[in-house]
Amino acid sequence: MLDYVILLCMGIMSVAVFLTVLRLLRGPDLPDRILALDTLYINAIALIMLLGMFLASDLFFEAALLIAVMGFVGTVAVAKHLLRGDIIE
Amino acid sequence: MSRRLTWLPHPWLSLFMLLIWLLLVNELSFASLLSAALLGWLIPLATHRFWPDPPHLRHPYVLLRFVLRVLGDIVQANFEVARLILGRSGNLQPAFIEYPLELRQDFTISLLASTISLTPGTVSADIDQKRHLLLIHAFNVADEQALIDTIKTRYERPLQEVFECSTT
Amino acid sequence: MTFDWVELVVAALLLLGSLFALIGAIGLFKLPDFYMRLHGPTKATTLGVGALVVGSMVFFSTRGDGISLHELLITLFLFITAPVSAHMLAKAAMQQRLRRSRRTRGQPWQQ
Amino acid sequence: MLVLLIVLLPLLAVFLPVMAEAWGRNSCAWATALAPALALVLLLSQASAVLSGEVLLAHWAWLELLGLHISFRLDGLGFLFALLILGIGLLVILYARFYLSPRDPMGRFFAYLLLFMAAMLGVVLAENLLLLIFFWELTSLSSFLLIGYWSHSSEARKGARMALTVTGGGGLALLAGVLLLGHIVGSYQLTDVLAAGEQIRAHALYPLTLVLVLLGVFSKSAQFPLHFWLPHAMAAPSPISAYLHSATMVKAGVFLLARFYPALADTQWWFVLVSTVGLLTLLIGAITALYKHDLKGLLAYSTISHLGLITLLFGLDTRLAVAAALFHLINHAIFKASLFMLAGIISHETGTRDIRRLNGLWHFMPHTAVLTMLAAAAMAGLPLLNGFLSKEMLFVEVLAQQQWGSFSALLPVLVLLGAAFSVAYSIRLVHAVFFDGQAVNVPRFPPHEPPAGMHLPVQLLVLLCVLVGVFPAFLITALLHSAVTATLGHAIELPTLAIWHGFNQPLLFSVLAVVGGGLIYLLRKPQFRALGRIPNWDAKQVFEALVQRSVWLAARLLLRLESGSLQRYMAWLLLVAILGAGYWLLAMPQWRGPLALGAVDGATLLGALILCVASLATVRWHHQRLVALIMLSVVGLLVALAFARFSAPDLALTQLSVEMVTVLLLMLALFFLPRYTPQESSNLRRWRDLVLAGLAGLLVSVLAFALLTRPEDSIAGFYIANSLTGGGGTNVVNVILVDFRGFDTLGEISVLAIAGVGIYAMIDGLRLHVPTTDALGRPWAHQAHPLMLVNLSRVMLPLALMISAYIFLRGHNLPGGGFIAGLITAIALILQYVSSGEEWTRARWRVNYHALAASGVLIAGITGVASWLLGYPFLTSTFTHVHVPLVGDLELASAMLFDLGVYLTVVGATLLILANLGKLSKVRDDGEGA
Amino acid sequence: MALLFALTLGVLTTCGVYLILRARTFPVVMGLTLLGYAVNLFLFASGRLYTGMPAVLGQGSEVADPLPQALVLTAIVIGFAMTAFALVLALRALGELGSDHVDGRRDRG
Amino acid sequence: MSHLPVLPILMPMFAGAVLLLLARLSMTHKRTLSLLASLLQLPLAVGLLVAAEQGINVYALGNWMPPFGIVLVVDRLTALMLLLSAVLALPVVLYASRGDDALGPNFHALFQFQLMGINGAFLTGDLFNLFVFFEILLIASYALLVHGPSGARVRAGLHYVLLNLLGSALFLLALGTLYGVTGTLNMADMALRIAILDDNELYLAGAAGMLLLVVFALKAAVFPLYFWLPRAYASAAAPVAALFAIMTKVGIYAIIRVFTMLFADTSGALAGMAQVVLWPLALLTLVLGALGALAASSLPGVVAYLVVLSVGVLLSGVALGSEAALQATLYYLLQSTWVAAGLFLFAGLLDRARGPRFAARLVAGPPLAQRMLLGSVFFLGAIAVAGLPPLSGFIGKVLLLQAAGTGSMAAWLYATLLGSSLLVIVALSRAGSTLFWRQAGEEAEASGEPLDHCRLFACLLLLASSALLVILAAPVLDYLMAAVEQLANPIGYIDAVLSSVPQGGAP
Ligand code: NA
Ligand code: NA
Repeated sequence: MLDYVILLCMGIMSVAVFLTVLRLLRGPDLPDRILALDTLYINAIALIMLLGMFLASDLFFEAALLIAVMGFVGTVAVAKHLLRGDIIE
Repeated sequence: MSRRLTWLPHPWLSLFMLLIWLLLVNELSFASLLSAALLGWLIPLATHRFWPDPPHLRHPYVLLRFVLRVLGDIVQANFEVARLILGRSGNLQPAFIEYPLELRQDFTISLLASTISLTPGTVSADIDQKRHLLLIHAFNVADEQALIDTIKTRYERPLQEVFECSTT
Repeated sequence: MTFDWVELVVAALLLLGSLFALIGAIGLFKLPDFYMRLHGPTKATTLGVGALVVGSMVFFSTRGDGISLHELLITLFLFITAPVSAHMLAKAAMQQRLRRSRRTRGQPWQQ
Repeated sequence: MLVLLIVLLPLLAVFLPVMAEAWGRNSCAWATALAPALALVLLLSQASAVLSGEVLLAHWAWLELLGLHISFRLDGLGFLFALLILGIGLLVILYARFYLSPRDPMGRFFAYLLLFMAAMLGVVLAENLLLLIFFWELTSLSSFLLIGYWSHSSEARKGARMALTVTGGGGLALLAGVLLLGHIVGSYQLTDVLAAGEQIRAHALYPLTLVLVLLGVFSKSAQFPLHFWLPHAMAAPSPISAYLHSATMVKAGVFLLARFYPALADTQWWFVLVSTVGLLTLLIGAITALYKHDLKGLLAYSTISHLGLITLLFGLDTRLAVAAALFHLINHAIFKASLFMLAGIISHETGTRDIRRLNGLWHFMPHTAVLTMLAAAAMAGLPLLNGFLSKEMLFVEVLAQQQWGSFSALLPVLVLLGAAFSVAYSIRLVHAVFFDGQAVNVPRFPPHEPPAGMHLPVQLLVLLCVLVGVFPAFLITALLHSAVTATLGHAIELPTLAIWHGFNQPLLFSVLAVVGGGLIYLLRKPQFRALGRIPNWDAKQVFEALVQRSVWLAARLLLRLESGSLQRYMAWLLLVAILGAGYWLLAMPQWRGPLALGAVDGATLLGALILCVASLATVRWHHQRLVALIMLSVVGLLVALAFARFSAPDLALTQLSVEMVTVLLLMLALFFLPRYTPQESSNLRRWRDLVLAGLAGLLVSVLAFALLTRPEDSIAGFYIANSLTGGGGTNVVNVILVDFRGFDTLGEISVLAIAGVGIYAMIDGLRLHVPTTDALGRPWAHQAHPLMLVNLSRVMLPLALMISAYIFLRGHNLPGGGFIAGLITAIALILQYVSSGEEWTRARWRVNYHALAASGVLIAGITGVASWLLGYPFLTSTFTHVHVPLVGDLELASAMLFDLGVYLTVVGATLLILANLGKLSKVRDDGEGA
Repeated sequence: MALLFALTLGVLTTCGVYLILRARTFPVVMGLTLLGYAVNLFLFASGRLYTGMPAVLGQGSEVADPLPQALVLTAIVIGFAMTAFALVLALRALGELGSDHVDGRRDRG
Repeated sequence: MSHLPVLPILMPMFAGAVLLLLARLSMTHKRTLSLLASLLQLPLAVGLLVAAEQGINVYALGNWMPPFGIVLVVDRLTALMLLLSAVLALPVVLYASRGDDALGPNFHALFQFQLMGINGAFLTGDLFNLFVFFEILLIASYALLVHGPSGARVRAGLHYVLLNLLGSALFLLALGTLYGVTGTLNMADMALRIAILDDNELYLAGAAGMLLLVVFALKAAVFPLYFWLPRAYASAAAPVAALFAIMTKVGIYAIIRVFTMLFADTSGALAGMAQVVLWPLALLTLVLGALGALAASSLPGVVAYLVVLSVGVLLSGVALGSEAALQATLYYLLQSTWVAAGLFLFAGLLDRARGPRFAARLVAGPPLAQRMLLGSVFFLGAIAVAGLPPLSGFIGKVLLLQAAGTGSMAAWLYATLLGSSLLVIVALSRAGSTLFWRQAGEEAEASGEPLDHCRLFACLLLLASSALLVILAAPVLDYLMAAVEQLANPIGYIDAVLSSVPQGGAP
């Protein structure tokens, strides 16, 4: 039963990803795209965790964790770039 | 700026790190405790220079209560925002609100701003340290003052109690 | 039949999480201005991933390999970082002087 | 041995004159003369043996495989030439001692001369044909130096280059010819080649071989149409002209005709080619000589003409003609050398070589005048002088030849014409210079007789002209006989050499030549006028123009190819790769292999779609760089997800971290770079690029498809089976990285460290314009370090370090390892740079990243070396399980230490790159630190 | 799956190559990054595709081919080093030649 | 056991790392260290050369036996190439130590890493490891190329770097395909596996082989992939350009190694696949190199094109394919590398002597203090590089022409090689007479540096190798023949590699 639920959840997440990608492509402004990218990272975490559960494998945890870290660093850096141009001052 | 070089510069941080390590290795054994203690001691020691004025945790219990309250608020408000998002967006009343800060320490202000952002419906958009103002963007707010009051009582005061000497 | 009961909880949590993630994405997709869109993902995904994390914890803890709590770290991380991301994005948006919905009261600040 | 010495002595003595120069000019000359004198003595000591027909061989095997041996032969032909080279060489040394002015560096001059002499001796004495080429090219090189001796003069430089080009080029043709000969005969030894004449002439490659050899001959001996370099070589000092351009080097060509005679001659090819070229050269040279106003120019064309004469004789292809050719060769060497020396004396004393400015020198230089008259008479072929005898022989042979069929009668007439012109220019040489008015135009007045040392060699040579002319049989027969024998390969009966053969046809021709020459000279004025109207094209200018034109054309061609456009280079590279690989792919019978395609699930399909859309979006928005960068990070994220999806968690982790660092890097760079890419490519180029890109994509698709539909049979099983037992870890990927293929990893961290160092070096001293507004022209936000970011990123540091430690420690058994851990650490630190600034971070984190990266490489390397101590190869790993009370089993693996090296390098290099790049904005445009 | 994977690689390669053929350094570097992704995925695929069987012992009976994974890991890191170098070189070119054109051509005007 | 085979890689690596670690060390100490490390390469190379006479030396890194672990293989060819790099490195470091190394930071470390990469590429018996070493030598060369400030250097460097990045991508594509088809990375093992592929897989391997060829050809600088080279080499600092003289040879080595082993006669339809393609390209390269030398406007430019020309010569030898042709190729390879390096150093010397206003451009310059000396050195180098007697270029050229036989290939080779030689003579005599015979007017003041004898010595060391190669031609050619016979018999190599046994017990 759980397998089907997980698959269903993955389906839901796929829709979420799809919408996010639409925003990413549509913009219209840079902050919109960055926000969409950030959301995509979050969605990726969700998908990875679902995949881990689907495969009953614990090996995906680190990937999820790392996506969280990297998504943050990326978003902050691009935002800083928009604000100040120079990300390391 | 205190630049003590002690054997345990940030005890709370060390404890925090210890917990994190145990979470990471996902097991509780003597070996993992030992390594957790070791890293919990080493890493704050190695990075203490990055914490020029560490926050002083005065009332851990209040903090715990605060955290639980915030978590509850997050869950509750999430549903509310979900409803708003799924509903007609034409009726929404967004607003930029200038929130007068009572907190004075950087770290605590950051915590407050985070808390505000984490609870649905509000985002800390900017901080003005000179004027002691916090710019909040609210998703849908009818009464701005009510929102300010809520934040003040539910979040700012407790944080002040935990980390800062009460200025009043 | 405790096992089934656990499965039920996990399933509910996973569905909850996924749906909130979806709602966040919907918000991102349909809300009229950037500042409002900012609320979608940063809110909904905290609970979305949060629920997934709890679901996963329950899932792995009941597999027989001992309690699994490390997923909590993901949520911890997101809780620390999401407000900063949102803050930085809001500042960037204000610096870029993005259009905002006409119904918005108050003013963004000069950067 | 002795033959070798003859060549070697001048060669070894090359440095003597340079060293002796310090002791004065006389010592220098003596030092120079020493080696040739010794060599001459050695040569003469063999005279009796050689003249009696003996062939002396000296052979040292050297490069069997190449066929190149140190192998010399001294036979009659070689003896004759060596005698000329050494004898005239010694006279030239004497002459030059007085000719060179004190300003001219004498040591260098004599050194070049000796070098040339040795090369010449090598050519005429070589038994091995490759050795001959060796020396042949050496004569070209040394003559280049000699002609260019007065390098300040443009004439000399251009003349030298032209001579080198023509003779060097001829040498290359000769080389090809000799290689073909060697191929036909199977040996480069002259003895073998000469014995294989029949075989050579019958070979299909004979015509080609002959043409190639003749090209060498004609270029060196200045035969039409390769003659033009010789007059310009007259920019050389007169002793050089006397030596190289009359007596020796130009004779190297005809020497080859003689040397190869048994191997190559006696065919229609030979006859037609050699005699025609010889005749044309004879005529053109003789006629042109008359009209040259430069004294040495006249002599140069005369030389060309006489060389043509000799060539013609070889071409006539009869034994007696060969004898005549060799005889004239000797005679010409003697009188022409003396004439060049005389020309040198005249220009030396008067300051000019222009015949039109030289008049009436008889009164000032009677001695010189007499010598000139005698030598010129020999050149004109007047009786009692050596030139007369050989010219008689020429007439005999010309009149006898029948190979030209109905045109045979024409040949004597043409030769007579040449002879008449020869007489005419000889008269002009004497009359116009020594008589014909008063010496009023000469730059140096009054001219004097030169020092006796300059006259002495001329006197000796002129004396020889007379002696040979009067007592030919006594003086020359033996020498000539042995030379002819050596040339033909067998002895022949020579006609008696005597002054008087009675009234006969040749004598008539001689008389006609003299009379005709006189007439031509008398009627010279209208000829000069007529010639003056013909545009005078100077070979040197033509040659220079030709070279310039070639240079220009080459430059244009290369500019088209090497347009300096990277886009075109890239397109070439892609095109070549696509064509090369595509060729074999198209040859494949079937792209699709036996495996099923495999089902596609929805999430993967969506992922693939987003991957495609995001990469297309990167292209679509590449003009808006930041947007493209965001799209690129989407691609990176999806690639990481793909790795995770297809069972490669290590790769997913690495990809995520590397991608983040890359994005940070791109953003750091984007600050300085323009924010938008201008629209530059034409539509055509865009289409071309699109086609190329599409083909490249197709190529990769086909390769991937072909692989994925085929079963795998790989060595992977070994790693899986041995990972735990042999490498002590359960994460096979990590065990491969740090153990099975640890050497790759060592190389890889070296790459990272080098990149860091290289980037540091590039940033060092770099000044870039720092933009003051954003892409939309708005000023930057004033707050550099937002409070929230500062405070929360500090929390991130210990957290990230914790994760880093965790990833590092578990790497051997579970996904993770030094790389990923290093990258996480680096990113956590970079976050500090981003949030709090470079200075703030540097103040708290005083680490020399160079040293950090280096120590990583060192630790990894030393870990590898440690295995030597146990007698194992580099990087042999070891691990052990230690039981610690309470803690339990602990695995200690050397691979962990290696991984630590990896970790440190990654941290060091990444920060070296990013932190330094971050610092760049601190260096303001004006060079002041902000 | 094979076809999908192959086609995706094709698109990725096409995009990367097209950008590599642009005239400015930044798009070229982005193109190289894209191409790098494609190439890494390709190298990875040379060990064939596996679902849910990471090359970690003790997790399942069968595991993916670990060797290409190790190779790709090496290739990723090397690729990063190279990209970084190219990018900084582009900056240096900007500094010394005053242009971000790949041929160092100065912008008109 | 003997660890000799790994030392040519480790020594420069450790030297480079130590130089980085002790970055604050004085320049003198750095120079000493770098010189010492380079000097040690010589006995090492000789030792390996001697060892190679005894048979093929296989060193299994990590004690993992091939085909599973990475092996270093020292056969005669490898030993020869190591000697080539060792002899090259020492004079170049010596030259650089007289001041060129101070133009930018970390020259010596980069130099040592570059040597590490070059030696590794020669030594490795593993295809992926070859990729890694290629990357090492490339990244170091990127950094060295832009060593010292110069706009031209950066421009050329950008082209060089970006092209090679694309090249690296192609290399990985080829590697992936070959691994996917054969399932192995060890070259010896791969050769065996290619021999038993079915048609489809064989052609896939053929596609990969072509990609490899393109990558190597890019490194080797073959038409139409050499276009980046002239500007890059001509603009590099003198010692860097001199070191780069060996870079194209790494590409040629790789072509020889890979295509005599993986795509040998046993590979069915793929046998000789490289030769067919290389033949016309090599001849074109040869001709264009000569034309370039004629058209170049500076001495380094001329030498750079001569490097291109030498590539054409070498690859035409490879394309001829016979043992004699390969022998000629190897001989020519030795001499052309050293002489070109010597000439690059000389160009640097001249550049300094003439001062920045004239540099080594082919224009009349100021009066030179040591005109005779410099002129003579140039003359020697020119003779050597133009293939004129009595120096080694001549022998190399004759060997190659002899190896060509008399067929139509020979006709093409004769025509192009000899025709190019003539162009080179014209080019070099032009260059020489302009540089050493012509003088700019009186106003041209000498602004150059006085001649540095140490630099001159370094330059002469390299040029002298040409004479040495003539004197020692007989033993050298014997060695080369033995090396070529080893190449022609890949089974011997394969056996040696695959039959190696672990050291000690189980590790
Ligand atoms: Na006159
Ligand atoms: Na910066």
